[in-house]
Amino acid sequence: MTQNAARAEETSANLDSERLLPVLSLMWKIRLFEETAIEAQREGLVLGAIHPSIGQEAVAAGICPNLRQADLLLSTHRGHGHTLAKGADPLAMMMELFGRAEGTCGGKGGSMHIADFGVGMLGANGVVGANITIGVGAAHALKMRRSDDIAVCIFGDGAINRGPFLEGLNWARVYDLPVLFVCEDNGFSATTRTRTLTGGPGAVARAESLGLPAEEVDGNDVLGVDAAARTAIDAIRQGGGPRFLQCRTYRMTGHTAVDPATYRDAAEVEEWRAHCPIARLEGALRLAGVDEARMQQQRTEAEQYMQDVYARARDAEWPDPAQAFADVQDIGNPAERAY
Amino acid sequence: MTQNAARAEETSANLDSERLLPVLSLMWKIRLFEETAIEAQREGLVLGAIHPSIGQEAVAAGICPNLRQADLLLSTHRGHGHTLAKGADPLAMMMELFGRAEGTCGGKGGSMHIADFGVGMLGANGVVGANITIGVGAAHALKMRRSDDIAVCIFGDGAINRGPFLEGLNWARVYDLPVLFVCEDNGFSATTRTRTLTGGPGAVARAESLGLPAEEVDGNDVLGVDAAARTAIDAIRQGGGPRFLQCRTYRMTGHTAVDPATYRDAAEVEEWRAHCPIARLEGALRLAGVDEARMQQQRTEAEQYMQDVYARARDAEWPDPAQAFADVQDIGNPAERAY
Amino acid sequence: MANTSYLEAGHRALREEMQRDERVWALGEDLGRGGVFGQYRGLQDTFGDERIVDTPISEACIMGAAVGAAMTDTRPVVEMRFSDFALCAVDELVNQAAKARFMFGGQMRVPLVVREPIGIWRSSAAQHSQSLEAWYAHIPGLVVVAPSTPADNLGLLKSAIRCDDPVVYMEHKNLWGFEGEVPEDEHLVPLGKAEIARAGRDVTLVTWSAMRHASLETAEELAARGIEVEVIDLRTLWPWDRDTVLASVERTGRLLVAQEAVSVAGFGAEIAATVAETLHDRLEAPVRRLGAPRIPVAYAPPLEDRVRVSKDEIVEAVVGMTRTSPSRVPAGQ
Amino acid sequence: MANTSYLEAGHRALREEMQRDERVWALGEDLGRGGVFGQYRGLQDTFGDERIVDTPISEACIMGAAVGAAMTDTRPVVEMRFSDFALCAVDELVNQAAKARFMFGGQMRVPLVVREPIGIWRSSAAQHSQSLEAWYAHIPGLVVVAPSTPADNLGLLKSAIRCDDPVVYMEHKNLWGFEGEVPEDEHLVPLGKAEIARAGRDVTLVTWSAMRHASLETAEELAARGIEVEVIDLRTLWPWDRDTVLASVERTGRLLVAQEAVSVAGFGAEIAATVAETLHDRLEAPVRRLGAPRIPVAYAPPLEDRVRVSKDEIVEAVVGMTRTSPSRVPAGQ
Ligand SMILES: Cc1ncc(C[n+]2csc(CCOP(=O)(O)OP(=O)(O)O)c2C)c(N)n1
Ligand SMILES: Cc1ncc(C[n+]2csc(CCOP(=O)(O)OP(=O)(O)O)c2C)c(N)n1
Ligand SMILES: [Mg+2]
Ligand SMILES: [Mg+2]
Repeated sequence: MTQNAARAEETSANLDSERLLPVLSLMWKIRLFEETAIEAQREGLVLGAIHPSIGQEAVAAGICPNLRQADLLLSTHRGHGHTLAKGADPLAMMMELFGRAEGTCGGKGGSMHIADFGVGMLGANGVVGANITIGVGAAHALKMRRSDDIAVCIFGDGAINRGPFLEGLNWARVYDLPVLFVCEDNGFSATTRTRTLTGGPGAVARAESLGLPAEEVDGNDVLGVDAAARTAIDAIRQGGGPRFLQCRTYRMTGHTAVDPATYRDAAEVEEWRAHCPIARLEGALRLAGVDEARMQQQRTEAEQYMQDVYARARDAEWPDPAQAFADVQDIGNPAERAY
Repeated sequence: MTQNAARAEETSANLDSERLLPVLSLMWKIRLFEETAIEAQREGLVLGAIHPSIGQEAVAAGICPNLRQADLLLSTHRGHGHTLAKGADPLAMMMELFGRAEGTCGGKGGSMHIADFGVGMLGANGVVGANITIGVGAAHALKMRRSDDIAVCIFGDGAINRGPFLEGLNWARVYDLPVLFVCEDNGFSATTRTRTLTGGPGAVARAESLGLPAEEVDGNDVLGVDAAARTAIDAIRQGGGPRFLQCRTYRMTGHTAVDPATYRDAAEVEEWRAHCPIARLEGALRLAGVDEARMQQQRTEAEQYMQDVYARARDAEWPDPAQAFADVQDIGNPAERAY
Repeated sequence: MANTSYLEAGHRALREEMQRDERVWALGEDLGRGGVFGQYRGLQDTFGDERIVDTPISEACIMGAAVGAAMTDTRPVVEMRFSDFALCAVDELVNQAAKARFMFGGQMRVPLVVREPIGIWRSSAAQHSQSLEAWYAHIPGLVVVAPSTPADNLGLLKSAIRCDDPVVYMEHKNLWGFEGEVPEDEHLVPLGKAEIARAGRDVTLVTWSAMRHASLETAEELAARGIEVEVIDLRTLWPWDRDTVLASVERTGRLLVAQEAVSVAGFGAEIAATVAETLHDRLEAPVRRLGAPRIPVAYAPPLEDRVRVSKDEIVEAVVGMTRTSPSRVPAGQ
Repeated sequence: MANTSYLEAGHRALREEMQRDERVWALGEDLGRGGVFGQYRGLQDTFGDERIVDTPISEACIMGAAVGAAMTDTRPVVEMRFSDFALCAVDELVNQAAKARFMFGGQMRVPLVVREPIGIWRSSAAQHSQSLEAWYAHIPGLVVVAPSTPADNLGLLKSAIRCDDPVVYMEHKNLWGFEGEVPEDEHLVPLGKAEIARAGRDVTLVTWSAMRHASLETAEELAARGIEVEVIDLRTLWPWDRDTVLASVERTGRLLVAQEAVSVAGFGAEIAATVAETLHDRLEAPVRRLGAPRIPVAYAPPLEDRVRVSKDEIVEAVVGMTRTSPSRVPAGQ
């Protein structure tokens, strides 16, 4: 923590604002994408459950800009931010939430199954922890072909109590795989506080016990996440084997967009609101002398963009029902309507 | 380790030979039971695979004599020793290996599924690691009814790479359950060295990362195992929550009785033979002034006993084929031959 | 009688059984908050957090611990949230719970209930919509129950909790809000007994879970056209009520199965095969199954709908079967 | 042609495919030592430990890693040792491998083969003897293969490795030492094509895996009694070769299925139901299934034997079916 704090200060002294304005822009993009989606869900346009990451944007925005497009990302049910940060098209994603033909997955997956292989995003996942072993396998393949691309696997604090956490991290260590594990620790496993369900000191200790260098950072401080991620990613890319990063953060919404989250009190939520990762980055940029108008511009542009995304997604075509029978399998794919 | 060594020495100074002669006897019982079973398998009397624990007897004999009959034990595919040490009848066990009607499980289970609920032995298991969560559940039930009985769950070093290890230990910590986990570390996961498959420092570090007090002992030193087990069991019984013990040992046979174990060299095996846990206990007893004849007697009695067991098991009845249809379930139990 | 929802009926069943027998307890994720659908609302206040246990996200351990606790003289009710997540705990259910009593020669039993909500529900997509009852019907040692009404959810869940065998109890997510009359007094429904939900002379329509309702509505429509469909709600899939089904088909001469699950290797195949084996000469039309095509459940409604058995299909099938000359065109696969 | 064992044929298939395509690799426990049955003997020497990978005892991760690696342009062959242990990895196979291509809108494929040895074998008891092919046949997205001869194990495993879909490849443990003629040249057997292992006019006997052999032997015995049985070895259960089966029953008018798996909700039900649905009017006797009773597999031979379908039962069933008036007595359950 002290190490992080020091690094963060150092970073803030010589802030590279040209590199960070796009990060701010990305955070607004995530925030506004999800606010738009929540609003659209109220209107009945988003069809299934969505798990917003509002308040957690610094994790996605701190990690993914350090990745190449060819690096591979595996995410969770709460994956919009990661996916956007990896470079997926917001319009295609919104269309996916709306179940439309031109959605990222042709309307077949919805929020919990967004993937965009074109930008190295290998999928959200509806099963907690399942992305860990899949991510490990992707890293295994990268290593087999001597690529210096890496895999990143992001999961929640709840996932550290599932077996695949142990099996996957152990595997990554045994084969020295190029993979960064990120525990996006928002303190909750759905509606229950994770600490009441978790033995021992937590994710970092567990990762270390499995032989992985592990670090905890303030997950609402995008500069800190960025710095830690960069260090880790460089080391992994140079063949240093798997690493682990825990980012402590908080989700400002309920578990799903319709969860009123009555299991936590307003004071706690307000306290975290004061640590809003976007406001914090803006504060740092302000200190570094960045013009208020340029910052405002990031937000405004993102707002306009998402309005456009919303409108276009709303008007997009539904998938052809015949598509229900496509892409099941090559051998033994069922013929439409015949069963 | 130093702590153990000190404790072992201290113990050896005032060896309670009256308590330890039965332990020696138990170790011979285990050794000879398994030698008899291996021989019987060569003759075709043991029907399925058996996984001998020859060389590992100090684990069973160090732990189980510290248990009450009402304490609960969960074991593995390599469970003969544990089961005998918990008090199961060797004759019934041998009959089970021979598939006979009066076997522990009526001939339905065989070596990998021996259980004797009458003495608190809740089952070997054919699935590596599966006994961990079941043991945790047994401990959960004990705690719910405010019993001061405890559960003990023994598994191999290979099992620490399965998810249930993490899920089970975490669970035990979260609910503060009365359970002792014992990793019987013989260095092999079937025919592969476990260290090549295991990231990080190993079982103790993993257990500690999950919040369990954990200790490693020399698993071929029954005095050390006994002392460590006693301390742990007392603490657990007094409500101290789960604990973890790793016992390093070595199996003198192959993975199964028919595995020639060509994957390790003779020198290594010989080195371990010099650490034979039975010979070591005899050495300690000898130093403490126990009569050679009384020691020899333990072996001779066990030999005679197992000869008798063998003969009676060989002549025992086969199960009635109709028993194949018994004890499947109450509701919807199939009628014989009708399907 | 009181009007109660399917969800409330399950809630009442658990509450009553926990009051009756203190060995009964429930474990699963977020139960303290009421469970993911509210099925456990308020129960932790009543019974404390030792009997309504909030668990880590550890499906394998939830199920495994329930097995161990069931062997140790308690009666756990396991909540798996979605039957899809129970796929993280199959060893514990199938290799352990189902086989322990047998493998250990009858020394003990494993009286646990695992609640595995099934079915298609509002764009839940492929990992939250499966109906895998056929899997568990195939496994010796397991009882499989799939209630369709509030009264049955009350009476069957109570019976399941009292049963000494491991029971896979599959509520349908789309029925939580479904309301119906429920007896106010103690109400038990025996496991293994089907209900003839509607009598009819022309076609026996065997169904279970949510499909009961579409089947009954369709039967009414068909009655208006002069075709009397007998609708049998199996309620329990293992053991299934062969006698009731066979007696019905013996009368009607026609069997149609309507299931929400994938038809290929679904439980409907067991029923259709059994009827064809047993009553071949009585059949006035070939047996017939309706079920989902062998495709995953998609998110977008136009695609999701392709998985559903529609009332139109039921009508078409029934009408087809009651025509004098049965169709001979082989279906594609 | 060379005489080769079933095990050697599988070994050769993997070796040839690994030579042909460097993206193919295998992972599982103890593969460096040759695998639990010796199926991988020597392969690590040839291909190195990066392509024949010894894994931790982590079935969930073995399967999950294979899914991730298959999405990342490699072609993993997963060894599960016993199909029973694959129950520790069901989420990875059923929720992930089978559904990924569909859920993600066809962006990629998951070309993996999971070898899951099945079947009853020498007192292996309840946790090492299961045949769960029906489960996977029920899951959209999966291909299911169950070879019965050395030539098929060569040709089908090669095809499975070349297939872009996830394939559940179920070898039978009791067949490892089974020998037969195998072509010395490149030999591929197409997935989804049954083999008419023996032609016959009186009864169509559909079978797969080890039951093929008992079926063929029984057919010879019956031939001596003047009954000609057509034995169809399905080889692939999904997609199963409906056309071949239906064409055969169309000729014989009688269907018997012989399977080693539990009959209740086994894959035989799918075949019997399909035939009954499709060819009702052509049937000269009711369809019939033989399979294991719904009990776990016990250890002691007298009990283990009760699970096996015996040749006597096949004879009895065939003779029963070929009598003029088919039996009408309902079977118990
Ligand atoms: C195996 C499994 N169990 C349960 C669930 C239901 N579930 C969905 S999200 C969630 C909470 C996950 O918590 P965490 O991993 O911390 O991620 P977060 O939601 O906080 O981002 C749960 C329990 C699931 N999807 N998969
Ligand atoms: C889940 C599972 N995977 C694989 C196996 C096959 N298997 C049986 S014993 C064994 C080795 C277990 O090693 P360890 O846990 O160290 O126990 P040991 O045999 O050394 O006593 C393996 C891999 C199994 N029984 N269960
Ligand atoms: Mg969380
Ligand atoms: Mg070992």
